[in-house]
Amino acid sequence: MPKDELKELHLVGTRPDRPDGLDKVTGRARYGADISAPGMLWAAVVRSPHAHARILKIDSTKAEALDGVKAVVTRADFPTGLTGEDWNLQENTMAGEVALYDGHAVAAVAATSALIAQEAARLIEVDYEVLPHVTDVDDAIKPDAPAIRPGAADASVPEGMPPNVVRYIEFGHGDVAAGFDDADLVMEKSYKTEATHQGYIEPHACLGQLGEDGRGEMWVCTQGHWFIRRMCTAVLGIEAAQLRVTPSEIGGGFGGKTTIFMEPLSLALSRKAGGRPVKLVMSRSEVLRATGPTASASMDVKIGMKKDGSITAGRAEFRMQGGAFPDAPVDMALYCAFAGYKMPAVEHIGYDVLANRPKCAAYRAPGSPMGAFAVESLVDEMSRDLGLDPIDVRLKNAVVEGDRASYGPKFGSIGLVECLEAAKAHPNLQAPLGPNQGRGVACGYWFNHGGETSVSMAISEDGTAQVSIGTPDIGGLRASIALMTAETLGIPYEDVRVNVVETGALGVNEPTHGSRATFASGLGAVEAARQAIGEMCKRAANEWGIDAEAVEWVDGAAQPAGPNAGKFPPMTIAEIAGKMGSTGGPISGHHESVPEGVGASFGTHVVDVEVDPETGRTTILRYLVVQDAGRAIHPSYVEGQYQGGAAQGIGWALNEEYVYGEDGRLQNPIFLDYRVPVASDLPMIDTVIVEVPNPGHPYGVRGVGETGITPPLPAIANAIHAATGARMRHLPMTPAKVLAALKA
Amino acid sequence: MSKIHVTTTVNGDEVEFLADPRETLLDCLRDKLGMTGSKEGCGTGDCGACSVTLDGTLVCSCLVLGVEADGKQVGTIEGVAEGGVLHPLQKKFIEHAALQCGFCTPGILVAAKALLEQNPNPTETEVRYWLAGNLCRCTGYDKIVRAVMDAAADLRGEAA
Amino acid sequence: MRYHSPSTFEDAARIAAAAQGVTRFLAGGTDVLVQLRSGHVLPDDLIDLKKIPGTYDIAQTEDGGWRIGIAVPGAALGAHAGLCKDWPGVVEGMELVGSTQVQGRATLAGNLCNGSPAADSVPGLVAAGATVEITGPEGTRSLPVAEVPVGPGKTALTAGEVISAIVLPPRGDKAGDAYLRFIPRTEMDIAVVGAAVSLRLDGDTIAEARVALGAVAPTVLLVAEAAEAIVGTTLDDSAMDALAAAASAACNPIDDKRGTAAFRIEVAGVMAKRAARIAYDRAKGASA
Amino acid sequence: MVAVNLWSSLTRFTDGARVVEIEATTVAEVLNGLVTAYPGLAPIIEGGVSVVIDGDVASGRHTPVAPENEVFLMQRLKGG
Repeated sequence: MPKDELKELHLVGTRPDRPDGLDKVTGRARYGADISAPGMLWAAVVRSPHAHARILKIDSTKAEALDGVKAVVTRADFPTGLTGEDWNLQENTMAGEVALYDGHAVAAVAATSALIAQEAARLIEVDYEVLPHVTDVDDAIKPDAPAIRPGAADASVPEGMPPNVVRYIEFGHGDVAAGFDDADLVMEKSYKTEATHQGYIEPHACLGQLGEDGRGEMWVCTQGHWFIRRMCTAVLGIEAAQLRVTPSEIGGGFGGKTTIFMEPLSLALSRKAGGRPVKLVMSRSEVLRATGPTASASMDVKIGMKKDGSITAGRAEFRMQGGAFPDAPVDMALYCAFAGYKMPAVEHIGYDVLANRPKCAAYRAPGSPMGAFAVESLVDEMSRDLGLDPIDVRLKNAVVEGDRASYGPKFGSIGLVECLEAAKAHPNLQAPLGPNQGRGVACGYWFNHGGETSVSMAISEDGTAQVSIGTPDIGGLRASIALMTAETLGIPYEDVRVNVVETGALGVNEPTHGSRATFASGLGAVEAARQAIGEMCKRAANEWGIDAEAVEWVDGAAQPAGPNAGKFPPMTIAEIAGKMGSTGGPISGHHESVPEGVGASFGTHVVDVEVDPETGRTTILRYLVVQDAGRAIHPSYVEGQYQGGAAQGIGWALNEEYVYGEDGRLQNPIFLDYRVPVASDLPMIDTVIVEVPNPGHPYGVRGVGETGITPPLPAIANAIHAATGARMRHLPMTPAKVLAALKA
Repeated sequence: MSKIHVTTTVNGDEVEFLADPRETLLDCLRDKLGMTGSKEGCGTGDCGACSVTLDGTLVCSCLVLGVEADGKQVGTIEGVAEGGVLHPLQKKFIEHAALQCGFCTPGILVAAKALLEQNPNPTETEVRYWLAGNLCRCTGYDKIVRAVMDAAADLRGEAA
Repeated sequence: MRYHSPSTFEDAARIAAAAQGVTRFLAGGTDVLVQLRSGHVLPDDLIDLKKIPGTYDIAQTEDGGWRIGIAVPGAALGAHAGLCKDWPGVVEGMELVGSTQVQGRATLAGNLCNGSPAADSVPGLVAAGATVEITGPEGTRSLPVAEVPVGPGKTALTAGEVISAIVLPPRGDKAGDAYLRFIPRTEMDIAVVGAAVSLRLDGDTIAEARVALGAVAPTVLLVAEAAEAIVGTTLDDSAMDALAAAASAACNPIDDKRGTAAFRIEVAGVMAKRAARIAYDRAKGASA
Repeated sequence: MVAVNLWSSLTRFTDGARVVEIEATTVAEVLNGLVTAYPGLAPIIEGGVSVVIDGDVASGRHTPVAPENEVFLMQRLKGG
């Protein structure tokens, strides 16, 4: 939208209290495990202790004999004949013939108390035939690796590839060989990243009820309850509309709560227990062992650069394992890897590889951090070799509107250059650095996503408004939706109540993922409000006896316009709403769409670190996030996304990783050993919100949720190099790895 | 398995429940008393979401047995606001957008309140180390630390 | 599971000695409850020691040392001015265990009895020459802390025996101690390497020293060679190098999820040097 | 005719062509036309793809396309 119109905004861009704040600071907000139902049972899950094992026999006799046990389910209680992703989901929910990873569910039990359910789970005896396993991506892609699921490869995989390659992709443009020939410096390096977990503090929890008539209810913490409904009903073979899913407040998701893991088990147990509701809450170790971490990656990158820093060609070959199912985000990683650069010639090759690990799920800009780690590290290395400033090299090659993206299409409006310029101008870049200290820079990218969206808005009798959205609020969404709705209607922020409603109350919505909720549900709320405004103008016109076209909406009131201007006093929303029953009935607005014009988001991070030369430990001294938000609806929560994304990226860079033993078991399934950053690990995280409005949204919004996790990985590696001269190419950059590199 | 009768005081109110000795104080608060404000994020004392005070000492309620609460004073998030009036920490958390998903928030508020009661003027470093056992995965801690410092200033009667 | 809350250590020992199945004592509970909830250890009898009078007390002994009750949590140690003045290294070791919340519960006795080679409070106690008082079916006995752990998860306590107090010797003049550990984060980790140094000066020269290392062998190590490296010196650079070399040489660590053996060996020397410097400064009067 | 840019590993199914001409006025016609012309693409397209028109991911099968549009076939985009 035009800049002068943005200046007229009263509410968008302000920082009011979030509407759910009071419930959340008083402990009243109800999350996944916080609800109970009359007659409720508690469930526990039996999980495979083996990375790969054939299930020979499951004997639940002893468990079923225990007082208080009401139902035991195994795969035999699920329908057969599923195919494609539905089959993958079912197989991951509960193992069939073979347990595919440490933690894979093999049976579940419901009982009258949690303690009885846990005891019963220990009494279920499972006979396994242990099979050879593989967990590392480079081992898994070897031709002689244990074949995890023969025949799982899709049509993209040419004949003759190793047995665990299930997807293959190759794309690019230009003459790569000529590009390398044309370069003054060509460098090729290999990089590796380990799997990490979203690490949301709320474990998965649900309360499911399913009668023999096929009707059911579910209360669940999720990023997307229609996804839960579709997946649960597919896995269980029941009709979608018969399952009503209500989202609880959600204690973090970051992509990990966009799919199902154990939710169908509560429904299957309920059905078997005569329809009694069943509560199922994961422990932290179950979350780490058996939900959806991100992929681990092994990557080769080659770049050609001229002496002036201009990039002539690039090549990336990425191998990723996303567990025992095809879904590693290798395609996304490749799309994002060179996205910030004008690439005259580029070649991408990707392998999606199976390994005996849990089925990966999305994690904040899935794939992008790994790709950026490799490419942004190498660009930094080459810039330094050529004696060039790393920000200037990025500016020299930065894509702008109309440029062809490395992955093919042309970019619309984007703000990469603006981010780089803002970073360059920030005072953090002038901060002096001492011994063993260094500064690193990197950029990151995420596409953003539209997705199925359905929003309803209704005007109340007193002129206040309620908005029904279907995207769960994880980080302040209701505040943003209320701001946009109130702005559009011209009423106070406090007069709008936004409700995240259950599946029975709206059309299908995709989850809060892909940085889409503020963009898509916000767009829907604005369109719904505009629809209601049209209706209110019509009602006013009828009262005044003039044409509806001759009425305009100004500051929350209908007023005559054009030739009728000034003929009648404005009619406020409260006046119109108060008479709605006698002027045509309820006034509401609806919006259904799959919005286009999402507006991609670039960001630039600058980090200063200090490395202890005797222990290899890295301390973050200063951190700056600059990112294009298009338009910040509630700037505090935009900053919050930036800071949270950076913190997760810092954890990924330094200490977080899935550690598997020789036995294929996860060695660190608790927060003591899966090391997410704690408060004392981090400094304040400085933010700059760049605003290059997105023409695809009525208020210029770009999603901001995901991009922020991407740059920290390479930025910190680059800073460690600047501080020590050691180039770290394998994440996480633990003290042991850094110290070894310093001694090398 | 015989259960044990426990009488304890939660946020000033005397309450009673029957506890299996294997059940934690967190289990008892949530499932027997319906006080679900305290959260379980890990069950191993590593995340702090279940923070409560026990006779005035900050503890993880997942690392206390329900039967150990007999005769003691328990303070939970539900008791931080008194008579419907928010504690300055609660107000500042909303004002500073110091929460996103809000799941860690009850534990952080209980922990921060315990800090300010013994140290009314903490430095940023002191706040960060005191709260190191309260994991937050959404915020990167920046706004949390600011909110705690600002609430401390408020409680000291200083302008922020 | 049967829950017992005896009112004397003798009763506690009697209950434990008579128990048939898995028995655990409950002091702070920060390890026992984790094991219980994860299903790793499912006790048949759980004996809560905190109702025994005196278990929360910190008392000066007649000879000027300290007797610490087995239920005293880390937070109470840190709040005790006299103890912090005498044995800051012991206190800081305990205060590194877990979070503020865990500090409200976790105890020296529990940290010791858990038997982890990485227990943060143990090297400080060993360097200090602390002893434990043990009550068992046969009466009470005393044992140096250094002799309590006999392997990962294993202690020298026999069936029915329970630690009934921790005893620190008198500190005396011109002495100081310190404990440092290495962890990848700043808090909330298990030590990858821990080093405690306790020393006494004669003028500027170190007259006595004890150096203990954690997480670098199956049990805590008291490294005589490391102490010898600094005794008779003013902690000059060559003494520091000799200390580091002796500390590293004493290590017998494993590779595990928390760190590699090579890293532990290297960093043990670094931590020992840094802890020695702090202990030395404290002995010269620097406040903790 | 609409020129559809494919990712290069799909050239196995298109006799080596990276850009293929399809008679189409909508996304659905693009996808159906691709399968008709190159049956080997059927499982790939059924598995889920994104059609990007002038830099924007098309919202659905009925989104119009014209010869002047730049059309790219990409793997299905999603997010966390």
